[in-house]
Amino acid sequence: MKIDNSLPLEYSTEENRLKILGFWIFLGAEIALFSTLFTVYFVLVNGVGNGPSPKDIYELKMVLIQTFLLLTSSFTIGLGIHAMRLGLKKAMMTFFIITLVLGLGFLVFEIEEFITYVHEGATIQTSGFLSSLFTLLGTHGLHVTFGLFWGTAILMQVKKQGFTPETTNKSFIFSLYWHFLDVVWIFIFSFVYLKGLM
Amino acid sequence: MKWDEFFVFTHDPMLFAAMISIVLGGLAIFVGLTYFKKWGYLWTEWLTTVDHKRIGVMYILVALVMLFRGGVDALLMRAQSAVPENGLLNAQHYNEIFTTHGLLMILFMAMPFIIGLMNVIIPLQIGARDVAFPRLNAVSFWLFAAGAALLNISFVIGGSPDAGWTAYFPLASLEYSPTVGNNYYSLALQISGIGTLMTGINFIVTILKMRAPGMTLMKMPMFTWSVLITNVIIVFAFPVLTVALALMMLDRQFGTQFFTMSNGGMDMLWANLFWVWAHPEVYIVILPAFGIYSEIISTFARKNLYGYKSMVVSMVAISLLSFLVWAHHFYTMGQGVMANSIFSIATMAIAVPTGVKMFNWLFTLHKGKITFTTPMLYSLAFIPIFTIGGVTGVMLGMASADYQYHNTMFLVAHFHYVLIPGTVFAVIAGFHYWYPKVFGYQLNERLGKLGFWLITISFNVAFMPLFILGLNGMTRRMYTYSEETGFGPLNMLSFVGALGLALGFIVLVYNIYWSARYSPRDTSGDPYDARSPEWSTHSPVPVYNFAIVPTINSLDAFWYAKKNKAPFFEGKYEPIHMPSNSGQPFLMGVAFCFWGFFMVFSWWIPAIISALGIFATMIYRTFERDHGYYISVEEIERTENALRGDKQ
Amino acid sequence: MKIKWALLSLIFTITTVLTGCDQPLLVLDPKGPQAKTLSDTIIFSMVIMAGILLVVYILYAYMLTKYRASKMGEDYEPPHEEGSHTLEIIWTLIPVIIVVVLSVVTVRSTSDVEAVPKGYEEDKPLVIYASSSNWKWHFSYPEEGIETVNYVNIPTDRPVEFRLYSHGPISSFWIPQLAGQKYAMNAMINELNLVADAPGSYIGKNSNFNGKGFAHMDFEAQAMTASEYVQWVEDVKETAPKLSEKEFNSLLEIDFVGRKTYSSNHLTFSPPPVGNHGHNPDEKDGKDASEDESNSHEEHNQH
Amino acid sequence: MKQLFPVSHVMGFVFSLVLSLVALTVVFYDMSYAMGMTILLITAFAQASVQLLMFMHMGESKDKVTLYTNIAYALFVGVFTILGSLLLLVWDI
Repeated sequence: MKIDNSLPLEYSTEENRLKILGFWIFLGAEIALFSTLFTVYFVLVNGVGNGPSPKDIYELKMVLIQTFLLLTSSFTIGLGIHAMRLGLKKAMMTFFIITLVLGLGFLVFEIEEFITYVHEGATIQTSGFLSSLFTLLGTHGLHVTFGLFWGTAILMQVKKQGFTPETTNKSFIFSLYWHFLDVVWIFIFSFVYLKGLM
Repeated sequence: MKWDEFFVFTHDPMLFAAMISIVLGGLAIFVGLTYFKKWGYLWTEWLTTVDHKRIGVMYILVALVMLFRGGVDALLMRAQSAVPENGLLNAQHYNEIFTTHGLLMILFMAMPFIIGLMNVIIPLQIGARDVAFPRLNAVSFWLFAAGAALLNISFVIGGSPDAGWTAYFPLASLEYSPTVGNNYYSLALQISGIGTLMTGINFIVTILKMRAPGMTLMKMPMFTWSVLITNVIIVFAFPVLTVALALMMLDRQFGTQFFTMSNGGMDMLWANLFWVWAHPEVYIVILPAFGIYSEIISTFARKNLYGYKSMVVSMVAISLLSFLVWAHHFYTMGQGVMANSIFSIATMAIAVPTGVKMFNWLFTLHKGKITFTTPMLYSLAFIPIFTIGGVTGVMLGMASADYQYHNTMFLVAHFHYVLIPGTVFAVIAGFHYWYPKVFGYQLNERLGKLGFWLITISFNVAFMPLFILGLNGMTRRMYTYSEETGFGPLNMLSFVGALGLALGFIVLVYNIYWSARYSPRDTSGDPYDARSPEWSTHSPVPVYNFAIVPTINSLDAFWYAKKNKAPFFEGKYEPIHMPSNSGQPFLMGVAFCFWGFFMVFSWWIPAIISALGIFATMIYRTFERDHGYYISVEEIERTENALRGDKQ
Repeated sequence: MKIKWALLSLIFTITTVLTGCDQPLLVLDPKGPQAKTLSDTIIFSMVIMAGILLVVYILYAYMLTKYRASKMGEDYEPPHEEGSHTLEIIWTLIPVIIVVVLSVVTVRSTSDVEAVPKGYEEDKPLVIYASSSNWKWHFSYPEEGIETVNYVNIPTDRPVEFRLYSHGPISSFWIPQLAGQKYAMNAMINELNLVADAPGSYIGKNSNFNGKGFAHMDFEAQAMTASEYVQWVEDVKETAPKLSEKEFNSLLEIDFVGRKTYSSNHLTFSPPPVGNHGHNPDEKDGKDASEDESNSHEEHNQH
Repeated sequence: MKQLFPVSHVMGFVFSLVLSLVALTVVFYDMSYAMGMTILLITAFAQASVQLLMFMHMGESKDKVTLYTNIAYALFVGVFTILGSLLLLVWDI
């Protein structure tokens, strides 16, 4: 395998470069996926039936906590990749662990939000609006959940093998995924919650 | 769920016979494999392969089987409509049959056939040793196969979907389609759709990053260009299908309110999402066909492709426009004149780049030296027939006129006039054209031409009458009609055409059998004196494709190398890195198939267990350390000498 | 040679079939201004398309006859041709012009057929609610206070405004000789304007697949002179039974039914959907509206 | 310690927090729908750009033209799907 030492380790082999490009294209597909979910939400947001409307259920405080947790986790994983490029394994792992903990925190608050909704009688079966809301948030939440498992698996490999072309490549791609989830959240935050409360 | 609902025991002798034949066929394969002790061979050489050529062959094999099944569906439909008040099929069977005909032909025949051809050819055409992600490629195939298996199981267990391949809500909702048929729809399409999305990513990266040195984008063969653009469409269109199917599943199995008739749901949203995906899907199956025709026409006219640049530009234009026209499938849904006009104009605009391509092909023939081989015949027949499909498409694109064509046989005739010459002719042409590359011998020309004439003439006999029936007010999807409508004679004519088409396909299959036994072997690797790089390597292609990666300095570089008697391959043999085989993709496909099946019946615990199986294969993959293997220089020399026919 | 024969025989079959029919094709035999507009549009587009086909076929025949390998001689080597800017611009521009022309025609004819037919704008339209359930059509005449099932009578030379909706899956309301089709859907009213020029009986049908009885879902649209129509309404009011809520609900349940006639309609107890695209602005409003037919519907359809 | 917190990353984080706060104004101040949507669109896309460019290093690889094209194509499809669906199903013109 040819290793190009002039590049960061995650870009150093041809295979790694292919994987990074491939993942970017996957993120393009993810944009299309979330755009469709947003389409569904925008079309159905007025379809409240006999259920509550957005203004009735959205709570700014919960949303702000989730937003802050996810924004910070996006920041820390960026720092993790920076540390990885400096070759600092311990720092990198610390930042990754902080990221995953923040992600877990986000999930806890999201689940709590869902439970509150359900207690208020707003379930995924209540109305077109709520079906689309839960599906949009749920798809994002599932991505975060998947990310937690994935990130843990990568951390285990970094711990065991150190920084190799493979592990750095995986970590870098994972960071792209995590940042992307933050981008999606920004749009949920703006066009679901803030627009709903406007 | 009661057992008699689970297994579809019907008193219909035809369906029962079909079921029995499926079971017997499966049993025969199983016994045969055991008897000839081929399980090991099957596992090591095929089920675990990551070789793009073999994956391509498997895609095409499945596509051919699906072509057979979809074709039988079509024959049954035409037979049922041949005479008024026919009792061959009842409404339920007819509805299931036209639904599965549509699904199978588009998603499990046309698309996999094309993906199969691109698997076999694209790496060869760009001078690469494999696709970018060989393992992912195998995963794509097995997910597709899992989806195909699931949809076909529906025929025997639980009942097939019966709400049309468009599955419009509320008809497809639990209330109006209470059988599990549409659960199969959502899950089978979902699983194979994920596989297709992965293919899309894989081929974009392959084409963008793995081209032979010197092959800039504007020096790529036209088929590669068309495949690149197709995969771009796949990557951005399939997520829409993923969402739509997920919502369908949620609505049917989890009680959500997306497409319901009360509580704020909206039935039209399904139609909207479906066509946001399904219109680009049409171009996914048409654009590679354009690429195949470009290759074949320029090969057998012995001339470079006319207007290469405008061909590329028009394909890019088509790919962008394909995302802007979906509403023309439901002009009659009651949106305003403004919305309909916008989508009308966008729709008709597609005719412009398509027309450009048409004239470019015609001018490729100009001053050429045309030989009428079987693939060339299909490509030439495509031009006049597809033009009929194209111009009727423009007619349908006019919103006002569509109020009279919508849902009629005119529409059915139109899309068959587009899809059969556009896609089916192309894959058959490509199949004949590239067959010697894969198997090392050509298909018989006489049988090929006989098949061609049968198929082309019968096609027109089968579908031309439908234009007239449509203008006479015959709607599609009617399982029966009365005598006084006067639809009888033309439907009978159409049935005769359908029989002819069936005969043509039988000749095609017989040709495969005949040629396998008697066709002379071709060792040159370049039987047509063709132009693009895939013809520069041996036939059949060695596992590493090219012993030395060629350097490309122009479009048709291989052609010019031959003409100038210059060497195409320069350099020394070097060890070649290859990916190793793996059973993980196959097992993942199996796990997906089980998961889908249990989900169809809402058996949650087995479904969760299968889902854990899927995750297990993923976890295995992330911890796996597989660096592939190297083929040594000596082995390359040995293989090359053997392929050149040198005796050792 | 074979291709030429195939093409010739093809053209021959088409012409014989097209001209051989005793009756003209339904869609091209309009009996009202809306269908006439559509028929004209279709024929206009067919002529243009035939022109395009002709150009392509002539070029195609020329290329195939002139440049066959058998005619070109052993050592003829085709030239390299990059393409020609002039030619490529020509065959881009001409289609663009054709598309522009067709676009103008489309936009104009679409707005024509969506509106009340020209010349009838001043007349008071006859409003008929056409709703589908399972595999039958209900026609409710709010002004006359009558209802029919599986047949509809309309006066000639008077604009008729069909308001379409469905009690179940999407269906498509289509009387080919009078107007183009439009979907009837559950939570939304679609409007279809038409006028019948000549008295007669026209085939009407659902053209959108909606389940196992779909093939049997047609109805008769009978156009009659104004006086005959008035007479018919009178007859119905005198002789037909009233439509009770119970009877209507049992009608909705069953799959098929023959013709029925009632001297009252279901709009009073089972109001049509209001609002747009499934989003009812206010449920209660809808109920009030249906009781007061004539003015409230006006605003519902002006969204 | 300092090398672990590069200025560009810290700036990016501060930026995204500030942009979130700006977006919040639509809830707390009374403004027209158009105004509110404009603010949300600008802040959301600005934040997304911060993530893509400063955190995800979109411009660093040799394939950056491909990456930009990819994102542009995805946005093209996404935006037109949303607008087209709204045009057909909600706005009703």
